[in-house]
Amino acid sequence: MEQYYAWFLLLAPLAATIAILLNLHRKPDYAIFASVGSASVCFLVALAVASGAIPEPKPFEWIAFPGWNVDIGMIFDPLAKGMLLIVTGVGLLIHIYSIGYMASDPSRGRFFGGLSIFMFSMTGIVVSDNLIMLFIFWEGVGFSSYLLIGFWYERESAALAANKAFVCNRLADFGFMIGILTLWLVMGTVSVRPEVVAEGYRSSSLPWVGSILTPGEVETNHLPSIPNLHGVVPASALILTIMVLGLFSGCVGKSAMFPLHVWLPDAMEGPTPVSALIHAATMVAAGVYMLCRVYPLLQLSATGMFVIAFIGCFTAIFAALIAVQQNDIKRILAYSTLSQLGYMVMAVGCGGPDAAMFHLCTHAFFKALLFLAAGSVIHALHDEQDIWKMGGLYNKIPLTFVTFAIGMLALSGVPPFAGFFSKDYLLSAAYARSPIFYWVGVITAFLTAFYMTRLVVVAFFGPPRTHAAEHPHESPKVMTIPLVLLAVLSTIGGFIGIQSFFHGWFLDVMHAMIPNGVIAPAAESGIFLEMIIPGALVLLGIGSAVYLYWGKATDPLDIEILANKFYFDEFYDRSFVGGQQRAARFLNWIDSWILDGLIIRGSAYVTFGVGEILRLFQTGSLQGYAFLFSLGGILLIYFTLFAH
Amino acid sequence: MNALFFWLFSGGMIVCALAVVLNRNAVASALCFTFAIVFMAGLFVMLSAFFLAAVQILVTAGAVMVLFLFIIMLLDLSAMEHIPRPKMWMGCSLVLALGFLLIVAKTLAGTPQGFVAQSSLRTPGQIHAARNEMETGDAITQSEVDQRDDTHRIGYLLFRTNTSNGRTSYVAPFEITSLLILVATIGVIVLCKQDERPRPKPREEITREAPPVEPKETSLKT
Amino acid sequence: MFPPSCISYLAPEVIISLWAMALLLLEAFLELSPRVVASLALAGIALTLFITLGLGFDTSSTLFWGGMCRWDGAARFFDLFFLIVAALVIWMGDEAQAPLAHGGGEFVILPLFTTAGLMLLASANDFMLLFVALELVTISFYILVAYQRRSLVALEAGVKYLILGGLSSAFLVMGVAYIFGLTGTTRFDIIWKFYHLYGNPLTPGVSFGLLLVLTGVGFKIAMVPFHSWAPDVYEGAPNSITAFLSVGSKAGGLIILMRIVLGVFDFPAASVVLWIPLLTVCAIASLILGNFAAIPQRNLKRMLGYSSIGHTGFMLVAVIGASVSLTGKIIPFYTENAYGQITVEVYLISYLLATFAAFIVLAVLERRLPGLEIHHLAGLSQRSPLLAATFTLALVSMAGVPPLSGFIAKFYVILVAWHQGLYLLLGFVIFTAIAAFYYYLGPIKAMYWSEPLDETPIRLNRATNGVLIALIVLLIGTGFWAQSMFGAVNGALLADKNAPASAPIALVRH
Amino acid sequence: MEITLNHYLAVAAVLFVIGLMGVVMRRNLLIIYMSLEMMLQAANLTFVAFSRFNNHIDGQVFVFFVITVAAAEVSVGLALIVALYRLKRTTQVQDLTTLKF
Amino acid sequence: MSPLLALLLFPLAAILAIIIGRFPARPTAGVAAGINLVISLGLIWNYPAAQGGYAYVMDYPWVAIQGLPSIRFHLGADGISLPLIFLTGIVTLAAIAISPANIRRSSEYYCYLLLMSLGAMGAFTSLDLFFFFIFHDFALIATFLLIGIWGSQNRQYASFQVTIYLMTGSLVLLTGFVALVMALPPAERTFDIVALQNYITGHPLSGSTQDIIFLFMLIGFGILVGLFPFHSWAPPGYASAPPAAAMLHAGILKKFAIYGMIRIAIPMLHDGFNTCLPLILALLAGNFLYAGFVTIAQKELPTMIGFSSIMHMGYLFLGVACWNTIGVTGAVILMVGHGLSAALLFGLSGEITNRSGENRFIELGGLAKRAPVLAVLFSFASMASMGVPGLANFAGEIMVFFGSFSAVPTSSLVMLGIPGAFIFFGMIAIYGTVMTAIFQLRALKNVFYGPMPARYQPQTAELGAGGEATLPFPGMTDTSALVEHGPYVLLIFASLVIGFMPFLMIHLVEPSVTLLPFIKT
Repeated sequence: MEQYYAWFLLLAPLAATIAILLNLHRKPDYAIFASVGSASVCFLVALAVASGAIPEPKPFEWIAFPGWNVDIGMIFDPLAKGMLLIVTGVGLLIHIYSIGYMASDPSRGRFFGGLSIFMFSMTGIVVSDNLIMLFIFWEGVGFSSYLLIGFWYERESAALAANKAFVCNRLADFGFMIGILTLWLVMGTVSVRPEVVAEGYRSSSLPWVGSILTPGEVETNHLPSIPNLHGVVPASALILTIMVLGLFSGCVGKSAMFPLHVWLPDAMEGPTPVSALIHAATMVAAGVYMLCRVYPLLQLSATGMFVIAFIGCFTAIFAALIAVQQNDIKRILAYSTLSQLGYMVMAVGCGGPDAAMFHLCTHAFFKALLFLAAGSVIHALHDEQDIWKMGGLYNKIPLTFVTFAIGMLALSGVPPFAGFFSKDYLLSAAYARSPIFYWVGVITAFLTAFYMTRLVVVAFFGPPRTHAAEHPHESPKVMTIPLVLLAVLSTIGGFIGIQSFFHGWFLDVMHAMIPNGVIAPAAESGIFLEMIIPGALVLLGIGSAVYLYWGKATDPLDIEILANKFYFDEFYDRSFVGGQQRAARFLNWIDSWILDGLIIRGSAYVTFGVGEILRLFQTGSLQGYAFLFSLGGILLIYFTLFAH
Repeated sequence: MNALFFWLFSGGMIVCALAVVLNRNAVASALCFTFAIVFMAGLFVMLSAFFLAAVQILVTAGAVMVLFLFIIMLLDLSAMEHIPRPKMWMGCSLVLALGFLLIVAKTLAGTPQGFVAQSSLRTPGQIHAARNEMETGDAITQSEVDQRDDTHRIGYLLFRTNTSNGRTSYVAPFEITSLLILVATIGVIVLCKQDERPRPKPREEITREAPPVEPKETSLKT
Repeated sequence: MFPPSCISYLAPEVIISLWAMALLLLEAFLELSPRVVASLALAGIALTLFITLGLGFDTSSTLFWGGMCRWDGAARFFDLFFLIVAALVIWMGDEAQAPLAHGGGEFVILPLFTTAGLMLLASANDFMLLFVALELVTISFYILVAYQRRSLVALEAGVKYLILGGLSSAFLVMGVAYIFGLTGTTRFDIIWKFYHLYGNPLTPGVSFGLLLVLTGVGFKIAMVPFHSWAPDVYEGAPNSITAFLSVGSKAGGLIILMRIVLGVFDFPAASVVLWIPLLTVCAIASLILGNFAAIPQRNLKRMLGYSSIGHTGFMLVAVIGASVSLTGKIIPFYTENAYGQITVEVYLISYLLATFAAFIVLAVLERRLPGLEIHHLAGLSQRSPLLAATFTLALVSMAGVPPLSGFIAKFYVILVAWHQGLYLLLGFVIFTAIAAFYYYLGPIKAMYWSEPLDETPIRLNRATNGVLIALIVLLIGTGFWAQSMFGAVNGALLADKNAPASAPIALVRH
Repeated sequence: MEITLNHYLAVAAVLFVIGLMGVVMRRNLLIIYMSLEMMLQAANLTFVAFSRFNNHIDGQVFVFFVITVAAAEVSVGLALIVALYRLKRTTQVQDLTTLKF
Repeated sequence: MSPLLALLLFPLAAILAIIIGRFPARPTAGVAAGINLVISLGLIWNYPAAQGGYAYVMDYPWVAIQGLPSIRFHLGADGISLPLIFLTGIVTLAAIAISPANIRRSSEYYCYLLLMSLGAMGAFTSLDLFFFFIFHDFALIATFLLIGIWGSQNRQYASFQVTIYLMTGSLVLLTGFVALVMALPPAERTFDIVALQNYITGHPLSGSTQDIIFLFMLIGFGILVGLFPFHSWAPPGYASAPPAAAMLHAGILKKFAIYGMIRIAIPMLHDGFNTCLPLILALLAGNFLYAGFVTIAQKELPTMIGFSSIMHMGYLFLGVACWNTIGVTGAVILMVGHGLSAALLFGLSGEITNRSGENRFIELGGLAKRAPVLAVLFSFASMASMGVPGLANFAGEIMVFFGSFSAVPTSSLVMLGIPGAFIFFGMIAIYGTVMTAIFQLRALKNVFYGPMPARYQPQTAELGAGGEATLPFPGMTDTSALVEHGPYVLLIFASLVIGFMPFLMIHLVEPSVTLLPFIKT
């Protein structure tokens, strides 16, 4: 019987969603009950799963063709278990927090419906045992984030942000789907279970796959032996590279990597709990989670791995730079999220998926904390988000301040908070791949400390700069309790053995699938590189920020290019969106004037014209008729008799 | 001698025919037509169709043309021929005429003359046998031809009732012709019957009228 | 005397002529009202129909009346066809059209004579009979077209028909003269023997004669370039007569054409050199002119006139298909040749149904609408759904939309054309069938979409309702259950002169 | 000079053509009708010529019918023209162009 | 007798009852459609899905003329047609249900709807080319009248264009059919699909014949389905059509062509298909890219939906062109999915247009506030069309993608040097989902989200509490009556069932697809 319990992970939030959709959206209190209840059920089941009390359920066949099976099944390995706990745990806390945060919104029933469908999709991603199922829930996550970002749909900006998020995700999923399909071509399976992949890998490859490669590549790419990370796979193994990049493309969209990072800051148009849940702790982490899920496959392409590492690294510093000059409290956090995700992706690309997962967990704690605390601040100030309109809050909303500060320290990587350990572990993984990644990472850490300190100093210290900031009020208990819990997790997150939990498992998987596959060795770079340099730079960042911003009423730095996010939005608007619009208008012109106008209407007019001309023969004159009659007859006779 | 009469009759006929077409006066045209018919009757005589020559003069020249003349006089058409002849239609008709004559000329030039020359049968005996076999209507020997005149032969063909062996008899068309004449009679009555309706409106006001059964105005076709 | 059996074959024509003459006398002396005359005429047609149905036929050529007539499947079919046409015309003339003035009995009696002429045409075996019968038809049509002699339009139509009809007769007679002169006879069966038994070549003189004859026939079936009377006369003539012209005269011309093309001059030399190129050109011209020039028309009768030219084109395709294949080989008579014949006949049946459906509606409407332009039909569907439905179905059937009988007709034309490899013609058939939609859909638009100017419902009497419903049922029924039409034309073929006397031909499997 | 069949045929053709010209070029309906009659007579001449040279009397029978039919046709045609004249006071074809296009 | 006959007789009986019996039109039509839906479900339930092949066969000689191809009244259904029969049933019911009860000339209106449904039903159940063709064709006349009488804006032009264009297509198609039948030796000629298939399997036609005939059919079917250069009838037509007619046409009738490709063109003319494959692929890429971009440029809701439905034909063609089990099954499932979503979109866009009196994006906005239920329904429809998982379209699309990636390149593709063409066009198809997202989301945003246009802002300040009457779009307020939204819910429900449980459909479809000639696994 217990094999069915696992389905509650999916059924509970789905049931809540359906109930809210059908009726409960009119009764917010019941909706909240259903939604929070389902989240609790999920968390409880997740705990049971993590403890091993609930086994994997029997998968059922969803699509079955010869050569292509998609089952709906669950995989409960350490990776999934850990992620499941985080998703459901943080999710539950955010549900609870939302009760307070959304208390005054009349359509909160709908909001909780959105949260529930998000929970459904997100747990689905985590437990998926194959990529199609993962893709299904992946899309579901995109859809629910669309709903939640666009929650205040009356605002033009919110509606646009929702669209942007969905379209960016779709664009990425375009690549992701190609990746999945290529994977299927190569492996003959879409399962992510290590044993199945390994089996498919050995028997792999439809015979004609090579036909899209050049002949030379076909020879080298018949995969007689199993390659590993360290250079066995030639970089010209185009199809494998396509596969890896395709899979990574999914991550680029979901985790908002450069160049599809633009949707995430805009997504802050949603209510703050949504930002916390989706755009900090869980959904954006799904990309990283997915990469870790398919990590053994990623290693088939060295090029792919390098691209992953490079994009991650670039996003990390790029977003951190932008964050330095943002003024909206949520946007700062959003860019910091981008930056941290860049870290994680870089770690995956550098061969440290365990480090990435470790950082993912700790980041979930403190970023959720930061967002929720920021929400609390916003709530306290009646929807004020500009940090330059805050100030002097530290003693007026002390609990929020303390939790926010803990989050900030954790994010900055100050020991002994969670972020310190995970980030150091991650940096050492990067160092193992290439010192350049390491150094960029360290600089990013400096920047992180800098902008977070800037945020805290400007928002919480100094004189209150607006009327609202003079009389804030502390949030209700239902909001602060999650804050406290998350603060505790952010503090101790580095000590509870998450890292070794994942590390061991990854080693197992790698060995199971690819005998000589390797992940980066843990903490081999030495204490100096791992702890001292980052620590020093973090302190330097904090110090410089305090020095620059303490007591200032305006921003002493004014770097326009950073404040304008490197003009990426404008660039995309002009180039891609504008180009697409122009192409669309051009083709529409062709369609309506050439195809429909000239050809279709033209032929109709020609028909009418011919009719008009032919009727002119019918002049009504009897002589004319007689003439035509005789002429026709004579011509017919002449040509019939004498023409040949 | 033969040639002389031929040219005389045919020349006269063609001149008269041209006069019919070219003359502006309808009465003169009709008279010319009568003369043309008379010349044609001459040609008929030359072709030893004596009966038809007589019929031609009696019926066509005597009855039909008189009818024409009668109508021309009745309708008083003299005023109508002062409109100049349309040059365009003259040109057109000339084109037609030349075209048709060209075709006839080429046809006649390329065709052996007559059925006898056309047929693959050559000797008189063969022809006779073939005619008998082909159940041609008037399959009689040359001597019989010499003995009977054309009136006899026509009458025989028209009215004979012995049609065994599929022999031809033209009694059917003859009967139908009577039907046809009956129809023509009805037609003339129907078309020219005077009824009690008032005289037609003056010419300018006449528009397209609805059928007489239920008089009402219909719109003019544009 | 004639053998009795021959008399029986002639019975339909004889009975109907005698009946017509008797009616003339009765009308004159008893002063019967036109309604009564029409009923009596219909009774006569019913009687003739009954007798004709009872006449059988076999494959061997049955000549009678001095070799003037031939009785075969086609003659029987066309006799029946013309009788039905006549019945509808007479009924229309009396019932659906304006009530006839007293003493207007000729209007219902003359069609009987016309029908007699048409029936004689159907079984003609001699140019002499053909000419006389044709003239009987033509002269009675002169009278019928111009019957409304108070109407200038009718008179104009009558005069145009008269002059052009006379012209075509002159061409025909000239052509017959050449054929007679160069083959030695006017009888079809003997001419056939002249070529088939003695293997004589086709000389230009005979071809010339044949082409002149074709001019006369082309006039009857309104084939381009001899079509020019059709739109004008259709527009000017009374509705029932327009329908008569459009169906009866066309069918009469077609049966002559089939007798000459398929029954007499059916050897490769004639068909390859003469018929196929000539009829192909004419068919294409008819298809294009008829269907394209109809598009801008606003007057419904005129539009139907042009469309009838187009239909001539479609039927000619079937005739060509029946002729011989383009390779010049003689096709065995009862295979491909027969398809073309029955296709023509099926086309005629569907054309009869659609044309009469359309013209009965027009006849009914003529008295109730200010005119017969398309825009006068506005909102007809609300004033009288039945009239609108009938007219729609008629047009849609002519357009060739399934499942109406017109579709079956076009479908078999396409089938035959493809079968015989007439790809060029096929292309034009399809092309013009598409163009035809433009004008067939226009009146439907007016009837169904536009709002009526005059809301009063149009009431029809019971007989009209019944006939319209019957036509609707037949239009749909013969289309959907196509076998019924093929059953009707089963064996309705020209006599096969090669075949020994044998059992009746059956093409339709049951 | 021997008068052959072709001579007669040619003369008949010329007569036919003159009739045709009359039909196309004249405007008076009566003259047009006369021209039509002339075309028929040309055909008659052809028939008689063929009949003579083929030694078949059938052609003459045909001519007999043609003459009869033509007479009937003429009577109907003239009646029609008279009816037209009564209504419209014209026998000119150019006045008969109400029905066109 | 076959139960399939009942599917044809019920609409016919309803039409007769409405015309002759003067039964109330809407209930009668609704009952007939409902019965048909129930019957179609029963047929699916009863169908021996595991072995596939034709069931419920009835075969009756119809026209038999010695020497000419015979026509038979041959009905039958298999796993490929049953989903479409079901689709016809459900969309007809929905189309009748969403039609306004007080529409003018209602009896005619419902008769024409039933006639369209009857045509589709007949085409999908016929196993004879002749009936297959004529059933489809007379539905076109009903379409003509529906657009012409009850259409909106540009109805005159649109109805003429649609009818003449589609009639052109069907005539080309008919020529193809005739050519196919006539290409056989005389003794074997028949219009019976099964007999034809049996013969052709043993005696394939020569290559060039196949090429020409296939080209005819491709153009004919292409016009009927709106394949790329032949699509321009669809957007104006659908934009002007009454919603119910657009639902029926876009939802059902258009599928006729794809069904014909699967049933007739490709199995019987496989060499021709192989030759034309590069052309088909190029054209369907046109459907994706060209129609996709054109859709983005549309400024009105109905036209946009019209173009989007053209674009989605690309998936169907791609699935069919793969000609492997996955792809064809996917295409069949996607036909159902697209039928449901297109019906939804057209119905809802009609609803929006009717209620608000507007269909231009620029004039609309923020309607979700006024009509939340409509917004939810429309979102479902959009999501279905975008291929969001959980709805039927996704299941079909993903199968088409997998089908295209696993399709073995044909000799023609190899000769052209593009053996990877299927993969390439599969990628284009996947990109299609991105384009769909772009325009569907834009539509959703422009109609339902964002602020209302300024001129519609309620003037509550001036009117006080009783300002209800001055609310913009007075018709927009939801009544949340089931009658009003029930049809849409029904369609969404069907789509969800298939989307969540595609294996139901696969079990039904796949065995029959496997039986198709030349099909690859």
